[in-house]
Amino acid sequence: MIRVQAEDFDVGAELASLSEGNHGIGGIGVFVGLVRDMAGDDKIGALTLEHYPGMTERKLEEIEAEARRRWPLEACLIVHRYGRLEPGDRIVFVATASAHRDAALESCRFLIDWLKTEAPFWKLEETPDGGKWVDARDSDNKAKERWVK
Amino acid sequence: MIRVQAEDFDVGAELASLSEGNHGIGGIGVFVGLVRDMAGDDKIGALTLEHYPGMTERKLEEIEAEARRRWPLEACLIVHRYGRLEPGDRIVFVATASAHRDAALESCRFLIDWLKTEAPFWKLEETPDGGKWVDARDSDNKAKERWVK
Amino acid sequence: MKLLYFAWLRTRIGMAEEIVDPPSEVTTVGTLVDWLKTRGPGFAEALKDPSVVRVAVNHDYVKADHPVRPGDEIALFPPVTGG
Amino acid sequence: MKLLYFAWLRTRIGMAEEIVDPPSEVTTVGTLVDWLKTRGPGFAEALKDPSVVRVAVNHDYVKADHPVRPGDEIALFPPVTGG
Repeated sequence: MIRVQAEDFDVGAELASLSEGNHGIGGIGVFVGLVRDMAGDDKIGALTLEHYPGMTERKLEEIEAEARRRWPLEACLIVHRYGRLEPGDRIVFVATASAHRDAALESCRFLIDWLKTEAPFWKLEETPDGGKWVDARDSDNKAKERWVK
Repeated sequence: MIRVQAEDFDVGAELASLSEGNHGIGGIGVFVGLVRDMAGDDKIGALTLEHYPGMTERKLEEIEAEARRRWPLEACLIVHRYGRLEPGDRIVFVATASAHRDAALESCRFLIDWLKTEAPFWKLEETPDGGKWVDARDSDNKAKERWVK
Repeated sequence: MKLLYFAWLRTRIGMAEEIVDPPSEVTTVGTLVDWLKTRGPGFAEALKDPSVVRVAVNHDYVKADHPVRPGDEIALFPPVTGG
Repeated sequence: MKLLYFAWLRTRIGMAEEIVDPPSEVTTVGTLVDWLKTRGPGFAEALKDPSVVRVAVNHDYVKADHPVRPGDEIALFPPVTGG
């Protein structure tokens, strides 16, 4: 399942509902992304996440479907926020549940790596000099390349 | 930090306290292990986790220290339960927080792989034929070998 | 066709979306971008480096040779930075 | 020295822990295990396959040539299966 929302989410509640009643789950891999107060050498006050409604949901659904093709997942949830976020705020949540930990941990990493280069979100940082659009990181493209078959 | 306890834990609360006030954290990698109702082909009703008090804490502390040597972690928590657990119950929780997602996700995986072969816990499954000690899995040793330098 | 601009392409172009009716030689993403660059300094500046412009037609990433048709929703944006 | 047994070693031996005062030829983990095997059929059965017996002295994993001394806490157990 995927969700794109401005609101915060409750990690404990999301995980509980993900695994509830499914006793075939042996492991859940999770990644939670937070807003840092340092981006490079500039202290940031906050950031605004812009996204492309419609395409964002579509890409996230495709990413989830690809993970489910590659690993035997019992459950999968991606939540990504948009709008203005402050340091310490949650940005993204990826959780994958499987019978075994390998599938859970690998698919979790796959999803966050893929999402970073495919899902149409853009970060605008508030810096002392005004707003600054974050540049795409080459390391993110390299991380995705690991998964390209 | 490490904890060995009979009681359940609250994943959301643990994660919140892990990252609270630390705005240098950009990503948290988490693994939650649950009791499955299938072990091989035998349906299990519950299991009892035995451990070696004293040595368990020591090994977990060593494992955490090793992860902190290998990755720049902002925070790290391992919680492992013992005693009788039923299908769906949480067994283990590993969370690692770092500025960047690579360090968080890799160290999380390292910790659970290492813990599986080093921390003195043993699972006794309740099966229709009575109690059955779980055999160590060769795949766990292979998973650990990936990390041996 | 409907055009959408995001992130710094939006701020440089000064507009989030518009409906356009390009000339008949605009048949692909590449010829669309070439035409857009003639529409003013904001467009020329925003689109000058094709290596940092991604294009999606009807929510799918496409390349320069992908056809564009009336009725398409075409989005132009920089490489993504979410997650 | 104090001996601890866990998991199926404990159930086969029929005891979780004991204090022992082994003969003087017991100077290493290996000679300790050899001596333990002479102490009854439960011990012999539990310790017959050294490939599935792990030994910790004072909370550290050790091999067969590791010395054992009075006052040590020595634990014998199967490969671990937690997590």
